[in-house]
Amino acid sequence: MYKKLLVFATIFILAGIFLKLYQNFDGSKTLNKTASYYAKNGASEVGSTNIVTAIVVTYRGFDTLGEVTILFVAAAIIGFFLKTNAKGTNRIRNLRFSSEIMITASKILMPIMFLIGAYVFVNGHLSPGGGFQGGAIIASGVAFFLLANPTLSVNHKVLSVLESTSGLIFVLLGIAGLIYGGGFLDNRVLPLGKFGTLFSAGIIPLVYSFIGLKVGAELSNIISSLQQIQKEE
Amino acid sequence: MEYIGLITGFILVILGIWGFLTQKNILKMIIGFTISDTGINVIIVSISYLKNRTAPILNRPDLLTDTVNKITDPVPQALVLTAIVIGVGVTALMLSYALRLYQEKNTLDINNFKDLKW
Amino acid sequence: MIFNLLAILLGISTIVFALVAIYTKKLIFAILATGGVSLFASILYLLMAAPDVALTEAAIGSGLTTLIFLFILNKIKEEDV
Amino acid sequence: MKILDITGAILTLIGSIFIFLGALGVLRMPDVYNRIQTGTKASTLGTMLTLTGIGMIHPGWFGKIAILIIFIAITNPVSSHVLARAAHFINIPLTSKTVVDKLRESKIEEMENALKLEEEQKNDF
Repeated sequence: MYKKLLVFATIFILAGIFLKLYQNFDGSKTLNKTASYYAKNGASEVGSTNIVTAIVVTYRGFDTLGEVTILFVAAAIIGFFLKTNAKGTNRIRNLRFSSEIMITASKILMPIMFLIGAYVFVNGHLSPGGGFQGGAIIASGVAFFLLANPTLSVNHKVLSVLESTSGLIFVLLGIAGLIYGGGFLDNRVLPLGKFGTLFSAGIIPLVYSFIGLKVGAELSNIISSLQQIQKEE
Repeated sequence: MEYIGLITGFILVILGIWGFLTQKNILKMIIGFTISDTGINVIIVSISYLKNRTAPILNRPDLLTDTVNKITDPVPQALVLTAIVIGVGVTALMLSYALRLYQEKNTLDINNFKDLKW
Repeated sequence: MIFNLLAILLGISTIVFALVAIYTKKLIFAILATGGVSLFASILYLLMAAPDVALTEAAIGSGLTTLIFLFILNKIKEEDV
Repeated sequence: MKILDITGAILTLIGSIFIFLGALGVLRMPDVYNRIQTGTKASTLGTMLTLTGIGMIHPGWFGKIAILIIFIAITNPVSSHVLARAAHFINIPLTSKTVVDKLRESKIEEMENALKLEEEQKNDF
């Protein structure tokens, strides 16, 4: 009873705060100073068609580095917590065989899904999408293949090598920006190129591809740790 | 449009917090957390919306001149992009803790975990 | 006008799915309803001129999160809860 | 140009009629398996026709629409097949008008074969 009263009080205070916020909100009419700077100079300084990509990779590149690190730490802790007992005390569960149609379709569809993921993160500076979305699509391709073939498992060595190599190249590209450009992750290391084509915007396509590979490897790592525990009784 | 997004986001946040304060099952509490996460993202995106403007992608030549008055605010969208990706990592982490707790005590009821209570 | 109507419909269905997710007894319905909340929210993002966020929410929030929840649910027996 | 527009509109209309019939079938059919079957067959053809019609109205999008049609042709039948198979394995009942159930027969046959094999191995010892 006492606990329920406390919960009600919390919800009411929160609702009151939200009501006050809603009454004072009257829809902003113009961009603020930072956003108008990005809108005015994004095309000429960075050369990227998609302004959100310009902010994520170049103007706020340091945030992205921290975010990828958080994802890496989460994947490492999950792998540590769900570690399977390798001593053989756990029996292997008797899994149901998947049907022939499902296996064939997964063999056809997985390369296409990888291709779509690569398309999404290579074209991140031209269209909506980028490294995080492409990495998620690659990880769902891996998950689909593991669902269709429950007896297989992913090689963790390959994933960790891929993940750490792309992370290292990401940091090295940032340091190259520090030396040849104006600061960490400055994209004017390579020439800006013609606006609106694939090979433009300096190093943004390169950086986004490596972010995509890193995120895809981390999410596949999480999924394969979760799939590993399905097998034991 | 921005008012609709704002109201939806506020109600989602309140429902999520109500869910993880009242439910007894740990998985249901994690579901409540996920819902309030979505609600906060909806609020931030609806604040970035400006009337009669297009998305911040300059793929037409007429958008290159006087860009400031033609696109919506790109900064909150970049923030939300980051928040969603971190959200899935946090959710997976909480779920793996929940599975560990279940393997330890064979239950998911929050009332059975009193080890730190005094 | 038509977009405002569509946005109102999407908002109402998002809230209904959230209510189902919190109050249903079976865990599998709650998990699927959470995926539905993310899916409707992603269309709402698309209407509010944020295609980047919409793509991320549809790929990650609606796809991968539901998959991870289902992986965990497979290891938990329903009657123990 | 005009003819292409009209053809696209007619194709879109036929596609939406097929999708409506699929939805009606989901309401009318007696059990899970029949519902899955109507929902898949009608909506696959309906979606393909609608997409082709949109591609005729906007000829610039035709490449993307071709990729979408290939994806629907692969994924839609496979997913419904897996759904129906999973429903059969957790013993969801069939309707009383069912005449033949090949999957159950093959399952029973498999179990009998396994039993026979065990008996023979016992006799060997």
